[in-house]
Amino acid sequence: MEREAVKKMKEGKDDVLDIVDTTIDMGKYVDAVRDPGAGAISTFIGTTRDTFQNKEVIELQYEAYKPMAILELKKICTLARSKWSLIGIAVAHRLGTVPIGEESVFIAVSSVHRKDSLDACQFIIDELKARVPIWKKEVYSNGEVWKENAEFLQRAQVRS
Amino acid sequence: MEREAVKKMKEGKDDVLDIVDTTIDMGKYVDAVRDPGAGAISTFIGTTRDTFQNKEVIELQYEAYKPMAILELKKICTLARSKWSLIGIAVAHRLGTVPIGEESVFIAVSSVHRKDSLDACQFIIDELKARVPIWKKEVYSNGEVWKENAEFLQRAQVRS
Amino acid sequence: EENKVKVKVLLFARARELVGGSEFDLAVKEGATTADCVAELTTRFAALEVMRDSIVVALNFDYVTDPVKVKDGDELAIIPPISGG
Amino acid sequence: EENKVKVKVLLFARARELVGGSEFDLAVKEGATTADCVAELTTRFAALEVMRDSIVVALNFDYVTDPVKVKDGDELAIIPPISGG
Repeated sequence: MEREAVKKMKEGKDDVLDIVDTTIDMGKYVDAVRDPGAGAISTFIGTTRDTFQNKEVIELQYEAYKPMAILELKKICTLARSKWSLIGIAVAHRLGTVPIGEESVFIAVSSVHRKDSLDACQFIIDELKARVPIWKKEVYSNGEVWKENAEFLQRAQVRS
Repeated sequence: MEREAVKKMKEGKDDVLDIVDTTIDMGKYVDAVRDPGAGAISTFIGTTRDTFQNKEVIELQYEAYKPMAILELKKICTLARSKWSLIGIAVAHRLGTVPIGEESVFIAVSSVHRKDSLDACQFIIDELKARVPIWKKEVYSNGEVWKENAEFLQRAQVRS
Repeated sequence: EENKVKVKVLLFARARELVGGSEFDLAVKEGATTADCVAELTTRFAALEVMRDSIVVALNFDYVTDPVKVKDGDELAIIPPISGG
Repeated sequence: EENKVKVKVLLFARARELVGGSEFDLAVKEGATTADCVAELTTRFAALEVMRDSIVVALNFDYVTDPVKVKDGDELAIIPPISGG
């Protein structure tokens, strides 16, 4: 049993990856990566903005290709763990209508030393924007538009 | 009154800097930097670790030179705002006995675009460790030691 | 009649709105590739033409760039430029 | 008797423990600097000698490196290596 505990510690905690339809409970995901061996937890919170190029955004709607989104998130976590020494990773993305100022995405990463979780957190949000199949529509008073992440377009260009 | 609101938005929110004696209410500080114009909130959570160089840590105690600590934090915020485009900054540091796994420090930074808050968050924790007069004592089963941040020692060497 | 392969096609976001549906079955000739499926789709749904250059596809939950032969029961997703985060 | 300047001295962390006190008044000669104050302190509290090379001081809430002349009522803090975060 002691051996099990040591093994678990060395491998880190299981990744927690959620696609949710309601408000993101940030405390839950911070707790999911919290660990007595961790000295640092870095988080990134994506929040919805009220303006885009001076146009007032009334509402935002998210949709996802859920099973693939979870698989892509899992790949990102595996990549991140290969680059940095991490303990826990949690990622939650909200779908449906997200009111202005609320969280659309939350990432929490824990590590023994802070540089690992800080860099990994940045990497995970960059990768999420480049490859996780989730879409956002911005609704304005005079129309609506499906947004396109520059990070995805750049990578698509390299691919083709 | 509308002019006031625009002025406020352009200047960003007031910095929220706290030295507290109890658990850090992270939600409170996230809300303090939350803004309808913000697309990103980056946070850093310093948590107390159970081991240092294989010695089991029983307890951690923090103390601060409070007025100077707040002034140094304010200088760090001003520096960060001069380097990046930021909306809100909140920093809270806990004093006294902090149980293993709990937060000793919390930093939240909001910005329109994520790169600003991610980089600023890393800068603020690095600067905090180098110049904010706060001390930590680690208590082991067989002794205790006042820790010394490498970031402070490096800078002290440059100074002298 | 020649052998057909039945692929499940999923449409998202702008592609879903242009087509007016999120999921349907596509029957293609045996040996057909993901590229053939996309060509077939854009023929069937002319509305998709406007975004043809920006379409990326995923086969069974993996992005594919070079044409890959599809099998019966495969899931082919039309991935318009993403905007998560 | 020559004029004296009274400085409020604050001690933290290891310095506080070595001295056995966190705050006291130090009277130094007029014209004395922060360096003179530290010298006076380490003379008075021999226990501080062990950490003399790592002591940094702050005068009225600002780090000072080069010796600065102290004034009556100044607050001089002995800052052992910090460890916040």
